[in-house]
Amino acid sequence: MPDFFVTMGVGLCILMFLTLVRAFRGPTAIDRIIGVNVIGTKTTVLLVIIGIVYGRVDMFVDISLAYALLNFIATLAAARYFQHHKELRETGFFLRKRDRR
Amino acid sequence: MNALAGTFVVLGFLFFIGTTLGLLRFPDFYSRMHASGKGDTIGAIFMLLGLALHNLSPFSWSGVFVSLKIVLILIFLFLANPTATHAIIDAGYETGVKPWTREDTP
Amino acid sequence: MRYVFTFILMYGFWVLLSGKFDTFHLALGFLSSLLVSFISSDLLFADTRVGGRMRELIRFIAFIPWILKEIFLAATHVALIALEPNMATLEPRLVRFRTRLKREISKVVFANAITLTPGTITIRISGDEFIVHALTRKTAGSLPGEMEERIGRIFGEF
Amino acid sequence: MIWCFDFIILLMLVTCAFAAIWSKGLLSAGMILSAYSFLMALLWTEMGAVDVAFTEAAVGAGVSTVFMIAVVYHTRRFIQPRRYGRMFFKLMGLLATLILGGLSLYAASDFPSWADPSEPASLHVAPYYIENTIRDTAVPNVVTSVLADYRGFDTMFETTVILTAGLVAHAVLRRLGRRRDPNRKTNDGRPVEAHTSIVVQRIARIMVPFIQLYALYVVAHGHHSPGGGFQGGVILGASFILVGLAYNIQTVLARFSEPLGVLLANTGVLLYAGIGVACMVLGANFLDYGILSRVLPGTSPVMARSHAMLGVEIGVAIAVSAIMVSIYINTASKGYHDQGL
Repeated sequence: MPDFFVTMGVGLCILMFLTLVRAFRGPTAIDRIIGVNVIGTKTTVLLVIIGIVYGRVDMFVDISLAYALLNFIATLAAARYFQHHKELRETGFFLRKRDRR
Repeated sequence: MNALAGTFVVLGFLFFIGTTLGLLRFPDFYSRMHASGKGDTIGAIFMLLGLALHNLSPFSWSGVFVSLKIVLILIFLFLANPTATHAIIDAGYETGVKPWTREDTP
Repeated sequence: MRYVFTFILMYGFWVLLSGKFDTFHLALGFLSSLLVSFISSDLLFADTRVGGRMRELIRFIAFIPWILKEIFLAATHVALIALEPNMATLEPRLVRFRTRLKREISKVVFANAITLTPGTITIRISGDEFIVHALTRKTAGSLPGEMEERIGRIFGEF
Repeated sequence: MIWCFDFIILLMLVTCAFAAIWSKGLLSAGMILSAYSFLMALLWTEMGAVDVAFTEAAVGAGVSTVFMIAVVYHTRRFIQPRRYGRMFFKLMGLLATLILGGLSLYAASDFPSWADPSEPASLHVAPYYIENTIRDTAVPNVVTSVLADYRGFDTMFETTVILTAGLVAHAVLRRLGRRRDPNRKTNDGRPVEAHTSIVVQRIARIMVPFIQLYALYVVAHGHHSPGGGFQGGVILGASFILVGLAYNIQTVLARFSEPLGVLLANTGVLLYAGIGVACMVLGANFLDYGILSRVLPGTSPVMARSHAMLGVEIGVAIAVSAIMVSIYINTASKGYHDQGL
């Protein structure tokens, strides 16, 4: 059974890497925020998996719970930044190339 | 019990794969939010349920408490994830991102 | 009244987290729950009439299996779209509609339920109007639908 | 099989670091650093450093990203290309990096190799701590007993450093006696305060009490599980930051006013030092908790050390949470304490 969980964990790591690709490529900063949010959820799960692999879930589950409670604070801050930003409309940063005038 | 836990974990993993593919392939950020908002929540729920079940299998009272904590993680993710999705998509709408529509493709 | 309810809720949460039943830790939990219910009980319960909430809570718990089933269908749906070779069924659109729900909590539950179920995400709530992003034509047609009815019944509106 | 974890996470970390440097937008760099912190926490857990991982989790997810975004909120988001001397500055940067990197590599060759059983630290100090913690202090978590008891002096000054950071942020950023027009508009004619959806507000209100209780749980159970004063304090501060993000800064100030914050930050450090002074008054060394059994009713010297550690942790938690909230309010509102992120 531990081998099964290690495989799952490594698989989740690979998925995280693919998600990071989205976070790096953008194209907009909002896409990066989505990427980071998804990575946060995957981290929460991965911490529990590592705990099971090491046989000390009671230690690791606390960290995971902290992530579950706090992960959306950063997302919320980023969203609030975008709720209100002066430069975006002026530069047309968010529009696709052919929509820019 | 172990087989059930394994099934749940694999199911969650499949949903995570769906999320990641959607995140990479969808054309605009609104539809990417669909992938991350739903696929991620359900993937995490299934995986954590599987892990909680697995943790019960040599039965002990401390194990029950750890499983309950995993269920708590699940509940908080269930509350927080759609809210985060909503906050991001609201912010994107506010900044004036135009949704991609079928007519746009040449 | 809401102090008492927050305290009970917080103490339950503490026992769940702690899992230790010696006097020292239970006393610490008592003090912590007292502190939290003193600082932020007005956050958890907006109005002071807490008693009538229990029935809503029970109905809400009964609602959870149904919503889980819907989320499962939704996630499968999105995953299948992501797996299609050229994503032919993908026809994103914005939908606006008015809701009949009045109370804030039921609007919030409705918005999160929309976000979690087939191909739709709540973008904005302004007053009664919901703006929703739908992923395909079929899902766009199904709003507000059965879910509004069910949530209205939970929170005693219809 | 475990090396797969190591390999992929390290690869992702390096990619993250490069991406953060390359990215032109400050906000994008901030978000990528947030992902970096997630990966770092995973790496710490995977190496078994659970307490460090917890700190990384609390700080990275709760406060540091919010601080970065709050700072970017008040600066220009994109890097302005420099007009002159670009090549020169780049070459100087390269030179400085090469020299520093070479020196660090040179210094690193003196370190014992990772997890070497014959290095001095694992021959003398670490075995003593591991063998004697339960006998000396009755605390199962060695990290807590090392931080709060054996090395209590270091931790006290670390708390003082945090207090100094908070005071400096306050001194540099706070603008006393000046007010901004509350009805002012941004360039495109919208009100300055961002609107927040009722969904976010309601869910934040449900989450905040649970986050606070969780923070207190982390402080109280530092003896048995990962966590302790610092992590709990950061999480407690993050709960107030969440209130600020869901509503506005006024709401936070109504609960956590500025004088209260300053008072609490100093009280925390004073509590820590006060326990040390109490030991001196009773005739032992500074921070030698065992003597406190004379004051605490019904405790042996061992249990007195355990309880005094809890007191110290509570002091750290009070100070850290007050400072985190104060830094957030100051950076988010540019020191005006009216509106902001």
